[in-house]
Amino acid sequence: MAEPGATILAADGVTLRFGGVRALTDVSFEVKAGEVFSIIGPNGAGKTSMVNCISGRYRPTSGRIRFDGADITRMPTRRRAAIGIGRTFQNLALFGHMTVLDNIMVGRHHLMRHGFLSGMAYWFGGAQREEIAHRREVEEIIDFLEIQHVRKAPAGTLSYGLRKRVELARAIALRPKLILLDEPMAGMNLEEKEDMARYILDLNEEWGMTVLMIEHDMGVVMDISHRVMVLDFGKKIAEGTPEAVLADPHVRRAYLGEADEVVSEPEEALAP
Amino acid sequence: MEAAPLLQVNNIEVVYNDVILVLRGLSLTVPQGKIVALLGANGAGKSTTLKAISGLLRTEEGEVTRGEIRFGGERIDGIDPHLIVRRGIFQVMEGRRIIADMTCLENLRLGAFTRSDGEVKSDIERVYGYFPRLRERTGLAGYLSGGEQQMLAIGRALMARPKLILMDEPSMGLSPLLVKEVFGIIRRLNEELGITILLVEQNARMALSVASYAYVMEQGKVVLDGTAEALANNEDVKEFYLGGHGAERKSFKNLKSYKRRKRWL
Amino acid sequence: QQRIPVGHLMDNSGATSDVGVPYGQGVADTLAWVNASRNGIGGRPLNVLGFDYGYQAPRAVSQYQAWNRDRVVAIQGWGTADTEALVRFVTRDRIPFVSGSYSAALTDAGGKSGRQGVEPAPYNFFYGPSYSDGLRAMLRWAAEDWKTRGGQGKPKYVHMGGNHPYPNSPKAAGEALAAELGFEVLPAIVFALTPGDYTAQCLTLKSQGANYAYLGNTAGSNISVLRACQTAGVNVQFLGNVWGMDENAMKAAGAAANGVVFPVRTAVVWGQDAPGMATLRQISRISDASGNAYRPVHYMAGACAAMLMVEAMDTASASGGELTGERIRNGFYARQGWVPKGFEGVCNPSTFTAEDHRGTLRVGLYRAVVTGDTSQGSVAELMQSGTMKLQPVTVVELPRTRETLGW
Amino acid sequence: MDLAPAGDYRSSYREDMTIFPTRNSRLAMLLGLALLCTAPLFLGRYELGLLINIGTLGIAALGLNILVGFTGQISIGHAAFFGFGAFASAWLHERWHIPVALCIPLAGVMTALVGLVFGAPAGRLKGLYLAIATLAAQFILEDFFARAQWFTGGVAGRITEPFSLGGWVADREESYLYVVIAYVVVMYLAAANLMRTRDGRALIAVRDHYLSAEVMGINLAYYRTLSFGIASLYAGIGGALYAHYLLFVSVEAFNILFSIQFLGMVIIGGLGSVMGSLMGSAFMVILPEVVQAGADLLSGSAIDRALKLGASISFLREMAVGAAIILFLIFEPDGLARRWRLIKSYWKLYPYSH
Amino acid sequence: MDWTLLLQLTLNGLIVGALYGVVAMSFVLIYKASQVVNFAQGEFLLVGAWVCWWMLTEWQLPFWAGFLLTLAFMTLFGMILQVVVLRPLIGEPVISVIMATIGLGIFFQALMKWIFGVFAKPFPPIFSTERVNLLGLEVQTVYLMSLGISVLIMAGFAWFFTASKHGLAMRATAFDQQVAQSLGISVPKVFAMSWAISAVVSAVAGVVVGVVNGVSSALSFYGIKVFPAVILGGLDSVIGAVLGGLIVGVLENWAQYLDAEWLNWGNMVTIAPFYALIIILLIKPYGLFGTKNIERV
Ligand SMILES: Nc1ncnc2c1ncn2[C@@H]1O[C@H](COP(=O)(O)OP(=O)(O)OP(=O)(O)O)[C@@H](O)[C@H]1O
Ligand SMILES: Nc1ncnc2c1ncn2[C@@H]1O[C@H](COP(=O)(O)OP(=O)(O)OP(=O)(O)O)[C@@H](O)[C@H]1O
Ligand SMILES: [Mg+2]
Ligand SMILES: [Mg+2]
Repeated sequence: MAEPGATILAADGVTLRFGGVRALTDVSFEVKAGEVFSIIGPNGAGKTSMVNCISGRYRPTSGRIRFDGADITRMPTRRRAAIGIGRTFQNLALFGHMTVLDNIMVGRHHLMRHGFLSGMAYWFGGAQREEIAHRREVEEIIDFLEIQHVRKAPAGTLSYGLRKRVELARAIALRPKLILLDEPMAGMNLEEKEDMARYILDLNEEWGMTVLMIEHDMGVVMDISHRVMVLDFGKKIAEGTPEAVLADPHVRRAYLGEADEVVSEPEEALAP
Repeated sequence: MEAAPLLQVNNIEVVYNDVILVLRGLSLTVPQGKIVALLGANGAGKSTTLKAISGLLRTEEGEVTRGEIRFGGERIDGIDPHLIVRRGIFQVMEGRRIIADMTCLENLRLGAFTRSDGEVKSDIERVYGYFPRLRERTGLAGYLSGGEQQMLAIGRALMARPKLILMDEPSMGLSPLLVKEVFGIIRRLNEELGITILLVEQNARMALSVASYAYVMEQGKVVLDGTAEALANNEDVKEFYLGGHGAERKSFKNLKSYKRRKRWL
Repeated sequence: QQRIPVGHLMDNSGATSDVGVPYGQGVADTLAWVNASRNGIGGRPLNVLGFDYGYQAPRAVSQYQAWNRDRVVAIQGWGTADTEALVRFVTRDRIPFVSGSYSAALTDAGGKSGRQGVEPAPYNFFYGPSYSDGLRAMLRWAAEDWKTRGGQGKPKYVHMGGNHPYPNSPKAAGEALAAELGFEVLPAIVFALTPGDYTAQCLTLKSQGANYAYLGNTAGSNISVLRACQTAGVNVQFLGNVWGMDENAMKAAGAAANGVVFPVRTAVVWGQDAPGMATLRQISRISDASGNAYRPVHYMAGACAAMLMVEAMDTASASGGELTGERIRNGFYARQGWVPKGFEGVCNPSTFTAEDHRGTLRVGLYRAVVTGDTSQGSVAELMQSGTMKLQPVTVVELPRTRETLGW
Repeated sequence: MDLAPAGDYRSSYREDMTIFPTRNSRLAMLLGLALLCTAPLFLGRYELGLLINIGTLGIAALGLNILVGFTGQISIGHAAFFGFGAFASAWLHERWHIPVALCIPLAGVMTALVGLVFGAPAGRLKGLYLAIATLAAQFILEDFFARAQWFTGGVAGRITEPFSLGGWVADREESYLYVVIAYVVVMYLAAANLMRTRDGRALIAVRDHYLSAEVMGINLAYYRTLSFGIASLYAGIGGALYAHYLLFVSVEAFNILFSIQFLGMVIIGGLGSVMGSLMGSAFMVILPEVVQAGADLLSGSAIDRALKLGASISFLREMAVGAAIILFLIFEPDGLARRWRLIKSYWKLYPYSH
Repeated sequence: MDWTLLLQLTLNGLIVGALYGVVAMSFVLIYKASQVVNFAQGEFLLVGAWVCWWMLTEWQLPFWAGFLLTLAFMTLFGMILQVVVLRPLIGEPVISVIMATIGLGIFFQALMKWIFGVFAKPFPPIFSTERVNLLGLEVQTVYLMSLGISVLIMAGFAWFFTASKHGLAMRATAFDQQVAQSLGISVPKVFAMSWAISAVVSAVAGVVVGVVNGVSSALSFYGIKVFPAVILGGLDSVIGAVLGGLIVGVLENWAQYLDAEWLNWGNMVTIAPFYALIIILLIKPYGLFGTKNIERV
């Protein structure tokens, strides 16, 4: 594990093109170990694309991505779980027909060793012992995220907020060093956002995970992130502490609109 | 009110899969030419209410088991959704459900499916007027960003020339700028075209800023209603939906482990 | 009185059901008639256990095992693949098996031919010339025909049929004799056992310039070939397998069937007269009370095949004692030039010996003649009016040599 | 819904993860097995034969269910793999004189290898495209069977030898039944185990959401291919068992209709249900017999004469299969396994149910 | 090399391929509208051809009357199938729906054999000039007409999907039924319509083939041939279906040529399309013209 404060993730001139569309243009940034790093920006700015590049869903057209000292630009997606990158999705991507428990157990996949042959001979090859050991870990995560009551429910039947939480649990189960959260609070009410914010902070502070988060709720972004990067039309337009970024006129124009509600009084917005 | 309201929902009950009771005696009224907001926690039944009105409930094994829904004085509960569209109610569904493997233009043309007049072309132009960037996106709609998709979904609704648009969380997942833009457009639609809108939102602040009247739902019932202004000044609404304001705004960073969860119920 | 269990394997639904249905009907009617007219064998009625196996050998094998459990004493069989698969079982279980397959490989009763892949088949019998012998007869006729027609150079011969034990059965024997008789043997053409579009095959046939083509399949798919070849303008003399042509097929193929030469196993066809026809008409009434049905050649052959088994059982039962498979088999050897009683002039004489199960080497060739539109009217009407005719061509007597046994 | 009794008194993870979650279900299973083992005492050969068929087909159907129900990859060529197992076992014995008892698992392995070869494109193909590729595999394999004289005996097929183990020859239903039961038990337990371990979960994850499965570190191509391998292993063993029961194998049996029947078994039993596979195959084996029995009952009656039931019994059987599939899909889309669970929970709550 | 044979086989391939194309199109129609892979497409040909045969021979109707009645019957037939069998399955997994169509296929295949027997039956002669000579190849006039009909149907389909409102509605329904309903589209109507059209178009092909080759259960094999065709073309592309059909038709005939000239294996003509299918899928997993699923996370 990288020292706190050392660079854990570094994007270097990442460019991503889809035919004519330039989703990302020459984006460079660094994330330090132990940080909560947020990416904000207008819709279609390329935030999800950036996360997809890091998690391996997309391959950058050019540029490089380094993680924990190694170049992962061309590393297959599935190997990134093992080196410590976990993520959640903007639109829920749970295994709908599996129970919550199994969903989270899938997160342990790369940490488990038993294959199908020894799995079929469950009692004899040690597969059972391994299952139980991992089950213990998973139950811890379940306790942490307070989803005990739905442990055996199929993930597809849960309410939106719970599903988001299960997705987070599954990502945590990977034991990632870096966790990528794509709009973890979209569609949540205030109360759920508060819960989610607490989990993210705990993950960061107590579990020591580095967090890279995309979020549109400026309140959340301001409050919990250490540093913020702003993308617009695939280009990085600002980076720095939340306060500094929000003060940037370019950001205010491109992303927040002229008047900034987060800072100013809400009454004016309520005027009919 | 003087004139009969455009939409009237009287004491409806909605049941999913014959067992899950979601709405328990919900009533609300949407007057002609106004924007009415419907607020509420996750799972309160806001989307369900909209689907009950538009008839889409049935595609999800849901059913209105009690009460009635009247549109322009006529009962519409129990009518097939495609017929309800023809009567002038159009729902913009949660999560920008555009047809991903069609172009923007085709999506817009589909919006006019129920129409057979010759003004489809000029209406498309009008939509482009509201959302200039849709004109530039000539590829498949599936590759649009979230905000663009939301614009397309609203544009598609306009194509049907509805009397009432039901909007389900139009701001979900949009950047602050776009949220403003979308709400600006909602207001313009209402002012310029006189379209009545029933708006479901998590972003209470924005919703109350455009609506003239609002309802707050909890667990399938209306627990609070009033003019937008009145609600915006209600202490409970402030605490639970607006998150306090100004200096009192709680920071997400310093959340107390104990929170007041009790509501009106 | 306990009934005698007898198995009857039919194809009423599979690839060969076009001819399987009339043949199976003939067998079934005859056995029913034996029960009805003389109360079965030695006073014990037959319990005929019919099974439609859809021309799938594995299903036949599985059904055979069921019958074996039911202790059947004899079986009326059908296809080549299944009969060849069952040979070992019936030999082991000593159950006489009267097959609808005339594969020459099944005639080597003593297993003395020493041919590769030919197993002794002491319990297998069939009525009529083997496929190979039928083809040999047609080739001999074709060689003559080529001369009388004044053909120039070597006539070209081609074998056509599905890749299946049944069409394959006489392939090597036919090609060998054709070469011997001075034919040029062309590469075989494959077409499936089911009806279909065989234009491509016909175009190939045409470009090969074949003069004589053997159709190894059953009527249904042969019709498709005949029609496609007519359309493609192929000019070739078709030689049909014994199952390859009949009255139904002539109606279905129309003018395309005109001129096909094929072996017929009975001495007469329906509508002609012979002493035995009265019996056959009685049998026909079992499944057709009106007595108006036209019975194609396969029905009549089925009756003859069934009667061989019945008379062999008669013999076994007449000598007293239990009706075992072994004794029934011996019943097949009891007669020379064997024509079942009451079927004179219909069934051709057969002779079986413990070494040689080629019942006959006498092959009667007929020509299908179609002179008009066959789409209107029933087969009976068409035969009556002469729009369709079965015209005797010649009778070929093949020598009973050891070399051709089992081949 | 759940098999567990109302109160949850399991106290360790180990107990929470058993295949048979209640003592009663375990007892019932053992009792059922004991009953099967004594079946030759009270059932005739015909019925035993049906049981054997249910067992052999049930093993193969389970393989297909792992492929379709768990991994979500539709295969319309399962019968070809079943056939490959049958031929492989016959060939191993005839060509290499390996004892039949050994040939059966070896044939399973050989089929698994072939399955891996055909499954390799599965890493790239999705959904219907894959389904149709398996349809092609069905035809190509059938063609291979008809052509590969050395391996299959060509179109004429091959005679196989009965199962024997140290002098004990299982050439009758009474004895062969035990061979089949042993295989069914082992293969079903193995599948149930597989599904509660790492690779089993990975298979389902690939089905439910392959993009996020990949992010979880799951190798999509590997698991897509692996599920073909496992399915073929089951098919191969089922086929080999079939070959040594029927004592004859021929290409004709392994046609597309048979493949479809396997799919029918899986659907009727319940997609993604281990025990359902066995129920589905039982249904598919027994249904035609019932139709036949029905036609036999009617034989000679006026209905029989009017509809020519006797001569068209094959068509009726086929129609029954088609209709059964459709009716099941409409009225019992989750399969027999679910119906069975409902019945069980009904009795568990008796007399308080409903 | 035997050039005339090759040429004739190619021509024959195009003629047959056009028919495959028509059947493939009607298959794609259902797929596009309802995402249902119809394994009973071949049985549509079968039922259509038998019904027409019945009207012409048993009722002794003139051809055009029998033909029109057949089309009317098939419209009903398609709609009823959709309403009775497929509508209850809306929302079930793909495999269930596939199985339902397979079940339908088995059922009707057997039913037709039961009613009409296993023998191929000829149509009464319909046209006076039954053949013309084309490049030395005798071609049935019905085949040429079918070629014409095919082209017409193809053009109709192309227009329907890209320009007409109902075509768009069909595509929308295929993508998301709930959304389609929210747009005012009657999903049940769209489905019934697609099945009806598909049944009718297939029946036309069935009658054409029946007139040429006679009616028999072999017609249902067109339903299987459709798969290589649509895979070559891409499951959801109308143009792809047409091209796929033509390619399969020609390919078969070339395979026959290869076989006759050199290989002498015998059945390349039936198996070749499936080899082609596998090879194409290995190179292009979505066929030649199929649209790739949009996968955004
Ligand atoms: N697979 C793809 N193919 C083509 N274009 C794509 C693809 N994925 C993304 N894009 C394009 O790339 C741009 C950036 O998309 P991206 O999803 O990264 O935006 P985003 O910043 O996450 O927006 P949002 O906040 O709405 O989620 C968009 O214009 C989008 O249309
Ligand atoms: N198709 C369905 N079947 C069963 N239950 C459903 C269905 N759709 C919604 N529900 C349940 O109905 C309740 C209300 O759901 P609804 O979607 O109307 O809430 P909402 O107020 O729109 O919430 P959100 O803010 O999350 O969109 C929830 O508890 C949900 O679980
Ligand atoms: Mg995004
Ligand atoms: Mg909602």
